[in-house]
Amino acid sequence: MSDPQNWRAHRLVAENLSVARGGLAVLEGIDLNLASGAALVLRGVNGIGKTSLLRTLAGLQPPFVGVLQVPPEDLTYAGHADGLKSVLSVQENLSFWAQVAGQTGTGRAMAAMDLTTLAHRRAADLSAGQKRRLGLARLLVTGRWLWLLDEPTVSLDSASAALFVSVLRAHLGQGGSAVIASHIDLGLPEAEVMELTRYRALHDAPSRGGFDEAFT
Amino acid sequence: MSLWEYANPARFMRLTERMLPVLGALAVLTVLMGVIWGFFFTPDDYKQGSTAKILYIHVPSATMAVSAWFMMLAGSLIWLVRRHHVSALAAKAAAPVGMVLTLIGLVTGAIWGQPMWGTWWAWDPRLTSFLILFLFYLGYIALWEAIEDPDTAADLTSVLCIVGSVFAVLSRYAVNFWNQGLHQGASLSLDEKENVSDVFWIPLVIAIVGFGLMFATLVLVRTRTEIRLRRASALMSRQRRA
Amino acid sequence: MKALLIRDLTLAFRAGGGFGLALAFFLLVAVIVPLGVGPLTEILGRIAPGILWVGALLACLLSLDRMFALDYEDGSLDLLATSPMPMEGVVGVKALAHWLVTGLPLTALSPLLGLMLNLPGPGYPWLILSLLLGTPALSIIGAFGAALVVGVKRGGLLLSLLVLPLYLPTLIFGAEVVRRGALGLPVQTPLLLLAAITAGSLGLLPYAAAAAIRICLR
Amino acid sequence: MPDLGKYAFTVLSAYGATIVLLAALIAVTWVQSRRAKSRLAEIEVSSETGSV
Repeated sequence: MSDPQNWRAHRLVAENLSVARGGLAVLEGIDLNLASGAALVLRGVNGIGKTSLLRTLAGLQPPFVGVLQVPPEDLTYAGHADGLKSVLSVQENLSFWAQVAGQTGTGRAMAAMDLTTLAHRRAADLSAGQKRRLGLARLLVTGRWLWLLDEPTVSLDSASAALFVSVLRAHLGQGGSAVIASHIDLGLPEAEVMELTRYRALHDAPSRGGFDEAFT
Repeated sequence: MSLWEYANPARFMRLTERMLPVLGALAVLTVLMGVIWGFFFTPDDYKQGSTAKILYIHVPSATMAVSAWFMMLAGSLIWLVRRHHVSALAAKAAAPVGMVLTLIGLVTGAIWGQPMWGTWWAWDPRLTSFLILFLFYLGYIALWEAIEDPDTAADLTSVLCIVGSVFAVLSRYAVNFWNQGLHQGASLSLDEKENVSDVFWIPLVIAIVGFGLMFATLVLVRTRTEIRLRRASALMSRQRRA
Repeated sequence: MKALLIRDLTLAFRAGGGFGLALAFFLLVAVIVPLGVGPLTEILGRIAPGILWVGALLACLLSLDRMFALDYEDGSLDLLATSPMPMEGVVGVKALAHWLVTGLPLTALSPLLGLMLNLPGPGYPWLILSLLLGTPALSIIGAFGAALVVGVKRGGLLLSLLVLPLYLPTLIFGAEVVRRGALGLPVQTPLLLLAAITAGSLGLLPYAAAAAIRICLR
Repeated sequence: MPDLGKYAFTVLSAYGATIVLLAALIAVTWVQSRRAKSRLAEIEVSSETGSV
């Protein structure tokens, strides 16, 4: 179970990991070793496979090749969509995800992401930036060790982005970890940066199912 | 060398390349032999008159329509357990063939029943079951068509095929149950094979074997088509990335 | 699990949630059929069991495509899949929520529609019992169908094509219970078979549906 | 041609329907096979390095 007391022992390990999209490897030979309290920023042009890699780490898709070790049930994923229900209020959305994660209490998360004054507003009536902040507040209420974030600062203004980075830093300080796909510089100098271009799968990397061989 | 190595697409293509002409010729030969024998050289049935000649197309196509579904089930299971792409593609290839054979079974069954029932369609349990089987084929094919990613489509159609098989069997019994007492005796049972004598039986068996060979030929040709298309799209996505 | 059930029910009852649509549709079927068939009470009474069951089945079908598609579009399904909640449980809860907002109210409304269709007196308890036993199967089978088409855009029609054949055994036994009940015949056999289908579907289909969703999310 | 008696139309229409359906299936299978063959040939040529 997720108790920050145990986080110090957690580790995300990947060996020779390949990631596929549509049955074709897009990234290969990735080795990861993420300790407690560390953050990793994934860089690379659009379409290189950042999202596929994050979804693989999240366990949503199986590794194409390689071994992946993640502490079970101690991660949370934030994709492009925030998983919000527009007819539910900020408070209702947040407490739902807290309960799903087996946690209680949403006050701290709302305060951290500056949502307290919006608590009873319906998600439908939030601006894009406010929605994103709500989506990121969800990370806090789940109380998981590893955050897998796909472009977390999209549609955030610079003040909100800075707020998010401070929240992220607090998470790391507690022993939490994060893998973040991001175009822009987050202002998180302590994070290790991984340039994915180096791992781009070669043109003739094998695809699934043995359709690489000509038939005649 | 194990049987599973034929699950490699290139090896499968090479093997079937050699097999197909022989198989196709055998299929044409036996189908023609069974059907011509049945149509021209069997006497009329004492009860059903010349309509008994429909037997030689109805029974083989109905038999193969059901067998085709079982083949798809086997293909789906092999795909889910061993992830052999040829197996999934063979299941996909068999579906339209099975569907047309089901349709033939339905049409010939309805035509056969017409003189007995005085109507072109009666909710005879057997016909109804085949109508339901036809719906299952439709759904299976539609699901293949609807999903873009081929591996996802193979997975989902396999799950549908397994669950569908259970429900198809349930429907078969449900329909028998539902219909009991509605046509009591008045209906023509298409299942009076017990008193069929050798005169009818031998050409019928030949026709069934022929339809089986024809089914195998068509499925092989269609599987080869699917494999080619898969390789073509694999090459395409490689080109797009280069 | 409880949180998910409460959220789904809340969503169904809030504006735009679609609660009541299925009921209205069910009512509509009971109005349309006599208008098409003619007002002869004797004929209506004879076909009432079938109409009520077909109506309930179509009403269930109506709201199926929302079951997972909405959660898929807004990203909730990804988040649920990475949460500690097992996907089988998610499917089960979703089907339960669907049953609570369609199957159960349909069952409650059915005697009224039976009245309108002149269902013979002895049929009423069997109508309620058969719907109570059979509609959970409709919800869980529907959840399986909805799971298959989660990733398909505009999957509504495809969903009907996939789910309707799977509904047939339930329909046949359910309507048979009511028909026999209305005629005062013994209903034990179809009732037991209906219960068996429901129990089997509830026991096995959540696994198939969860597998389908995991495949769709890849 | 055997004497089909009063059921001639029934029997012949059953055979006719079967032949039409089977012919359609075989035709579709054949056309699809041809198309796949030429499509693949085209792509194989345009990606000379494609085959490993």
